[in-house]
Amino acid sequence: MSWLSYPKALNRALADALAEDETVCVLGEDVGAGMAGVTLGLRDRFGAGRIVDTPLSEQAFTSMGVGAALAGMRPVIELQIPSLLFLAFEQIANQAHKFSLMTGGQARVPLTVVVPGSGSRLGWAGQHSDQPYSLFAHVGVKTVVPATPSDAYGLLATAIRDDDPVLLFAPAGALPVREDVVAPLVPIPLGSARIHRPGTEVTVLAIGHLVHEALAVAEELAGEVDIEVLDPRTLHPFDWEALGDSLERTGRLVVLDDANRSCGFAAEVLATASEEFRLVAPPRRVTRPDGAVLPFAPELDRALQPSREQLRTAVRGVLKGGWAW
Amino acid sequence: MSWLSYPKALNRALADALAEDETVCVLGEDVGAGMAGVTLGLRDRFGAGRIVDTPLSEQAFTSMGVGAALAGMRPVIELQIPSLLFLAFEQIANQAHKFSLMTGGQARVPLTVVVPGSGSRLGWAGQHSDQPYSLFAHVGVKTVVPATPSDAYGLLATAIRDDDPVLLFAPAGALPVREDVVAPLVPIPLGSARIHRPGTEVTVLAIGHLVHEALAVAEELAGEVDIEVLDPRTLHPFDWEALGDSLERTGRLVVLDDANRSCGFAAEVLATASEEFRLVAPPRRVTRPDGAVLPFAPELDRALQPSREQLRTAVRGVLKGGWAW
Amino acid sequence: MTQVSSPTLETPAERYRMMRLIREFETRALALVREGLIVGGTHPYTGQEAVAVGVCAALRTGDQLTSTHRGHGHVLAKGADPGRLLAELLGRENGLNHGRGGSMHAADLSLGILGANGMVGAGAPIAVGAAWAAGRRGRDTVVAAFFGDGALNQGVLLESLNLAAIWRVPVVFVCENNGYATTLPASAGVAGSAVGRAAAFGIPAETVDGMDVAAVAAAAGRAAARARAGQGPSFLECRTYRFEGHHTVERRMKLSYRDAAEVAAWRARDPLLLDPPAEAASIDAEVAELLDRAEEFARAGAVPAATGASRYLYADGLRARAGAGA
Amino acid sequence: MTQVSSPTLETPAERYRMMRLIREFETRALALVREGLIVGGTHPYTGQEAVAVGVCAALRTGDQLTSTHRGHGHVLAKGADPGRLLAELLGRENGLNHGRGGSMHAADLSLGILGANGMVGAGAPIAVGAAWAAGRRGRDTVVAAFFGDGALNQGVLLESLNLAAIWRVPVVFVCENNGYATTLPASAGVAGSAVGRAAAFGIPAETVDGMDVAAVAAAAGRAAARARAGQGPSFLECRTYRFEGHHTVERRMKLSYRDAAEVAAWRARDPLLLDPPAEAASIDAEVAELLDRAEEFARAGAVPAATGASRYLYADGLRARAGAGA
Ligand SMILES: Cc1ncc(C[n+]2csc(CCOP(=O)(O)OP(=O)(O)O)c2C)c(N)n1
Ligand SMILES: Cc1ncc(C[n+]2csc(CCOP(=O)(O)OP(=O)(O)O)c2C)c(N)n1
Ligand SMILES: [Mg+2]
Ligand SMILES: [Mg+2]
Repeated sequence: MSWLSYPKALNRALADALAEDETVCVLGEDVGAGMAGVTLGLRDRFGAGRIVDTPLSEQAFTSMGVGAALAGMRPVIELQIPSLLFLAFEQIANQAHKFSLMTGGQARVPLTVVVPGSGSRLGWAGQHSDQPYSLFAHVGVKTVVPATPSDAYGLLATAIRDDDPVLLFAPAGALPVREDVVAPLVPIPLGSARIHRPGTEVTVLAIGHLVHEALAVAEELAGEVDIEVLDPRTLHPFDWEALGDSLERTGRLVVLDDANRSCGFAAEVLATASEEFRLVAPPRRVTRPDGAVLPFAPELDRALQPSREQLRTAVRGVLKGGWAW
Repeated sequence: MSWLSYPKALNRALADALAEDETVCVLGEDVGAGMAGVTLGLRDRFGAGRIVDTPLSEQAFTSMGVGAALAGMRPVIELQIPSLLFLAFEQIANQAHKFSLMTGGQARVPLTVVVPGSGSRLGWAGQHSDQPYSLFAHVGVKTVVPATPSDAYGLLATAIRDDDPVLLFAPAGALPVREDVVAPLVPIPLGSARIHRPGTEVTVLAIGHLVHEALAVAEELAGEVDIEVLDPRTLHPFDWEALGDSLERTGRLVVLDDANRSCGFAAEVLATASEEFRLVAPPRRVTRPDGAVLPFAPELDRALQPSREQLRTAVRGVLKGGWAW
Repeated sequence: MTQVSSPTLETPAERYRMMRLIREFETRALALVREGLIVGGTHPYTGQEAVAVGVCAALRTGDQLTSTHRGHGHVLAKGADPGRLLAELLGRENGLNHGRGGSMHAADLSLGILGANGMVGAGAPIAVGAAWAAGRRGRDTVVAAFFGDGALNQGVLLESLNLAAIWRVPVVFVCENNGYATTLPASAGVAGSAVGRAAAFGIPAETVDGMDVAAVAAAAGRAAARARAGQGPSFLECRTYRFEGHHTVERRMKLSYRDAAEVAAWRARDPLLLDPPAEAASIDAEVAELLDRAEEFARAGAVPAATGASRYLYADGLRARAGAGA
Repeated sequence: MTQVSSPTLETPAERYRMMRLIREFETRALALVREGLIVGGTHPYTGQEAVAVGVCAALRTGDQLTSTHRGHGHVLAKGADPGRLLAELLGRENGLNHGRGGSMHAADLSLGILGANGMVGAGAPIAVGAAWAAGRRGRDTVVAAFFGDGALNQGVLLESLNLAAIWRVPVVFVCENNGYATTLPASAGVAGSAVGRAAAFGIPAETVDGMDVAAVAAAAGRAAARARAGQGPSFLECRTYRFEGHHTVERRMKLSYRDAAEVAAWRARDPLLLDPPAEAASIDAEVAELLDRAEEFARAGAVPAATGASRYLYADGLRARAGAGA
């Protein structure tokens, strides 16, 4: 194979699922035209009956997805921007997520929601730059944040086949990533982490596009410290075993997470690690600030996103640190 | 003064604010009749122009509150059940919360949202039993969870006077609490914790109605361990100083939190404590399970809520524990 | 999902019987609330029976419905077993949802009952989705979406009307206008009219006497026929009344939003008294006996074991982390 | 909030001038996008000028409006300083929002401009709330809520129509029907009609030629008068067209949702060509000069210091915890 872009990987996963299973369909705004890249060319191939352009009615068409799922389909919903999840929050968190338990196992809701560009896109400002995956991990919706094209393919493929609602965040920062794909693209199970770079001294757990930042810093500091870069790939269910194993080796933890700090996913990782795993020094996290709203001006927008400089400082901090008491 | 119930305390805070400031008004479903208790009698006293019964349009009337706030009022929105927050999530997280920053400080949004009964009410089942305060702490909305009638009065009084949106959760489990109020009821600043019971060996940080559970367990175990019960009262902003001081004394932490586990508020407390404070043993938290949906049957509903038994186990666990490495 | 047969509700006697069944069911449920056995109370359907029965008379096996917080009538009229519904209200393993849903989430997917719903208006887009899926798959399924007058002001419901209209989805929207959303009179909450709202989306809409089961059945029959003929959605406003309070808890509150004369006037139009069949007395007796057995079945149900509290959380069996360590 | 005077837009020349100002502003903004100085691009208002200007002609100082993602026209027509708006698009401290909002959140509260908004339909309930508040406080303020045809399908917008109607709130709902929501034709998205939808809520509604500023101003004048007379909301559907793509990024994409003939037909109805005043040439020159100065002002603005990235997050100055320790 050859160079695969991230949006193309999602596109291919969708196309393969549509080709394979006629109960798969796509609903969303401008999916016919493929504005977000993810559905490009699919209407021509599969028809407007399966690649459905919706009016701007996020609540209703998301719940339509639930109804269609109850009726035996596997709908994929595209929500153009992350804040559309706020509009459809009730439909995802309170309907889709809860149907299985509330019906005592009668209902399954194989609904996939794809956000093709979460987090900052410079210049999109306060309402279009959130990274809200932690909200859904809290609610308990299966939540996936692929960092690479092949993971994007594999996780979307699995998400569509999963019998529960799954939310896939494609971080805007990861969309430019291209990968020289040699092995065939295959489904990747939810809840399985990936070690991008083995290391012995510090575990850096990074989410989504920040995996690539972590790798860059790890290379940069290679002479100074041996960093393991761990990508959980799915936030819920989370691969706690992989984290535990990594910390068995390193004993030191830094989490790099583009979400707001308070109650963000990094908090969960630190909490569980401090409860359950071997830590020889206080862990650290690099996140957005509490309650962050990204300002428009690019300089300010960037200033609120986790940076390599902050990661370097955190890594050096955990290296020096130890339980002082 | 005399015995004050929790709903009556909220009712009094509202009445005092309405009497004092003519820009205060209340919008919500059945607030005229005072179905939830919080607004009982207010329409008779202040008129239907200020205590406004709304149609079932949570999105629109919440955002109306934003508009009215921009126009100089201090609206209080009552949302009957916690899941109505999911419907109005966009309006709270993406509009109300962001207006100040996005307008470069031109706009202030003094909006208060009150949920008069969050968490389990036995028999209300999956869609009416959530405890979603962590979501809003993550977003960065000022979030208040009073445990006692006088705190309910004082925090609601402050919330209404605050120039930012504030969300007040009255946990259903705290509504039956009555208090023999001797001192006059006064506003309580946001971001100030309260030590309900000083102690020297373990800090139990408990939220909302669980403060009372923590106090009961602390008394019960008094011969065995000296527990400090700390109530943060506001989750955002959080009184980190009070937590740090408490851990200086005890070095051991258990958090008792009715939210879902992953990315819940307890995770934030453990994360920050492990990063920044003195801990002589791994901390613990007692929460709902990951992704919890409360089943209808009372026995199952109770089984998913944090219990005294779990708290006792956790306290004994942190007492025994120590950093093993 | 194997489809279980829906009841036939073709004759006046069959309809009367189903209305009586719902009435009796609600009466017993009320007693069980008072007894403390139905925890959390219920939203009684008493008074509105003709709507559920008239609409379900137009539905066939394989058709589906979405219901509301006030759902017992819809669930029974589509054929759910009264014993299993009652067991559900008692939170028992032998309940429709194994005690996981209770009154507000009662469902029987094998009968096409996609669930009562705790959120006002939330069932409508689910109905649209199910009907759209059936249409796409070439089935002539009809889906009925029940909701109250209060739901007319929910954004998601209005969005759903639009989607159903543009895509000609085989849905029958059934607005049970009982005059109030809890304490708010429909006249104070709904600008314009229910049918005017639907008509604005190009949906054929009519108002029907919701106390008259034959009138409801006729209108629902026309709507269902349109849906099966590929002519898309229809909208029925059924004018009705709830004889009880909004929720059983209301019995313990002093509320004055409806006056006694109004309640009496509507009670005089009780759907069960409008046109009872000759054999009413024997039907009543048969229903009473059936509900005796149902109640026995429900009371005998096992309380679910606490260890299964998170069972069914994920359809694929994923087990969530517990809320506390060992 | 001290109120700054709104511009007068009474004479044809004043209206032409404002339309030219908006057109010129958008032309320069486009150039600045290409130059890479406006990061994130914009949603050009080009073609729709008559709507903003016609509606704002009916507004007075003290009146307010809520705008959309395509907001430059509304913001300018209500009197915002072009230099400060342009500076905002460049992300400068001297921008309307100190560079914190950009195109999609441009606001000037001193002029009653409650903000462009990134979420379709989200401005409408804010407008209703502001108008309701003004009404309660005995002011005869009118609030205009601008939105596109796409917003007609947003639940919150439909909910807002209902609230405005039942409470007779002094709002003018202005639907700018430019035929498309991004790539979706209004005909494929909107069942029924825009005005039919408003009328269903009992709101007086009319369709007006959105390329004719005089027609828009007349209709908006009637609507504002009704609002000031306590007669509640009105609804205008302004038929218009955007001459550019949905967003500047569209220039780099191959999209085929509109055909060239359609674009040409609408361009022929350019509001600036419809009925230009005799002094058009001198107005054009004056506007060009004004925008030269505006651009100078904007380009000279300081880039905000990164240390102030979280400034204004809370109105009371609460400082949020940083995203990384020291
Ligand atoms: C979206 C939403 N808002 C509010 C509530 C609380 N609530 C439950 S039932 C109800 C009234 C519903 O009125 P209506 O739709 O007319 O149905 P009815 O109760 O009359 O059958 C309210 C306010 C809710 N469950 N969901
Ligand atoms: C609620 C919501 N859904 C989707 C989007 C993404 N989006 C931005 S503008 C737009 C199209 C809006 O169409 P319309 O309302 O007709 O306004 P126009 O762009 O034509 O001016 C879309 C889909 C959004 N910002 N908000
Ligand atoms: Mg009703
Ligand atoms: Mg448009």
